[in-house]
Amino acid sequence: MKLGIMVSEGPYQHQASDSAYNFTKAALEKGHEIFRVFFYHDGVNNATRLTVPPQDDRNIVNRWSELAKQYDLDLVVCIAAAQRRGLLDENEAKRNGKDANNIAEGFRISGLGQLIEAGIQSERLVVFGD
Amino acid sequence: MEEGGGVTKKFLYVNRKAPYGSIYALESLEVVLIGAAFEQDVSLAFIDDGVYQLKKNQSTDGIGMKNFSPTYNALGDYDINKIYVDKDSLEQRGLSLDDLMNLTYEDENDNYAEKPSISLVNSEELAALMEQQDVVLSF
Amino acid sequence: MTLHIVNKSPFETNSLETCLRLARSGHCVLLFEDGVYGASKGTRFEALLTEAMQNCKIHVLLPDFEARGMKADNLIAGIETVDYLGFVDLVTASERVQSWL
Amino acid sequence: MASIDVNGKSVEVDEEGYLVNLSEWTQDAAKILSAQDELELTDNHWEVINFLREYYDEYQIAPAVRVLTKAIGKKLGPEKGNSKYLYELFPYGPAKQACRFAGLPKPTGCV
Repeated sequence: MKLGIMVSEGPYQHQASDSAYNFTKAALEKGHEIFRVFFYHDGVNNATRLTVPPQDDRNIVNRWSELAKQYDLDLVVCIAAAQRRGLLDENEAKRNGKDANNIAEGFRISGLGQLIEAGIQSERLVVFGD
Repeated sequence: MEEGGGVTKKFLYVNRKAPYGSIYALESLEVVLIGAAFEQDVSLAFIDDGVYQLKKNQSTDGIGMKNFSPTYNALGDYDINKIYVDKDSLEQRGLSLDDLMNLTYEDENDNYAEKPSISLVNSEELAALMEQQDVVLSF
Repeated sequence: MTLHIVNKSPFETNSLETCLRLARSGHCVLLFEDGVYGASKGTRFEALLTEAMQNCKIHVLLPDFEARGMKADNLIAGIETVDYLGFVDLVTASERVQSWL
Repeated sequence: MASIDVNGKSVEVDEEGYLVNLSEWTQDAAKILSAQDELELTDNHWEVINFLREYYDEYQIAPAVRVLTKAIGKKLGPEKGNSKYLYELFPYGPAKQACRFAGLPKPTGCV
């Protein structure tokens, strides 16, 4: 079955992104298709490559990147939410005159329309948040 | 704008959080406005503290935040006119319909008559409404 | 059938109460994250859960329950446990998923 | 940060030419911004700019293009309520260019 996921909370602060990750991984292991994982609200912080968690803790950002690589996942970060919270890719950094970008491998920044499209295209949409 | 490849689904946006205390209410409204371009069958539900989003007379001068409550009045322009408010939640909070903003839309099929967008619904009606949906987005 | 997922402790918010008020007969409820506290025996919500189980099936995400120091025998009788694979099955078996944030 | 000179007053604009402080908007600022795009503002342009400013004032958002088109049509007549007319006035698009002249927030590029 084709599933869509929305993640509305940042990593570490709230369990939502862990739950979303564990759910996504289980769904993929069962052979389901993940149409898209959409990161919104503070969820956009799952995509910053600048996180440095202690070595004895999980690396939530890398974990998403690796899952994306392994399963060719579409990890989409909402542009409007990302701009508010200082999460930029190269294009957005340039467009907004910022001197750095911080998006991790496997994520892409795009519009909110991608969430609506995920709702339309997926057979089920599951929201993880606070 | 034609989006979504001709498929029309029933989308319900469930709002259960108060405004200002967290950004969920504001960013939910942003999804609704962008989503309107996809010409889906959209309904909004306001439950629990979500009903506070529609409270009239919001004034944010003292907290230095943007007052986004006027934007709910624009929903009619975006063809979003199915706004359901949970009666129980409203009453538990000592509020009635008169305490909420008067959201309206112009009915194109009725000579652009101005009509109210908000409907008060009881638990049974709200549960029935939820059961008709294809996609439920929670905020 | 709708799958309702509740991730809040009933002591923290009224998500579980509103969920059970609006869930219809035949629906499924999954308690996960802090929501699992609602599934344990002896709380002031036990009667609410027991009553809800007459119409709805209630599940708890066992990894979240165990992470919080509880075991299956702390569960209110009738609540079923699932792991993440079971969570996925609940989602695919339903027509829609409603998240009670 | 770049700026434009409006009657001797320096007004900050961002990389894409949007005002940094919306409260600094004046009609003269709009004229200077449009001159940078080699566009001279006619009464027809001002109708749209004023409409956008009123819409923003009332609803705290810039209207989506189709909402703008419909509303302009209703207010100024059907011959103006179409995207062809609006794009002729604002070749870079009513959402981006007209909002910039009108001193509205920069669209996030959301859809």
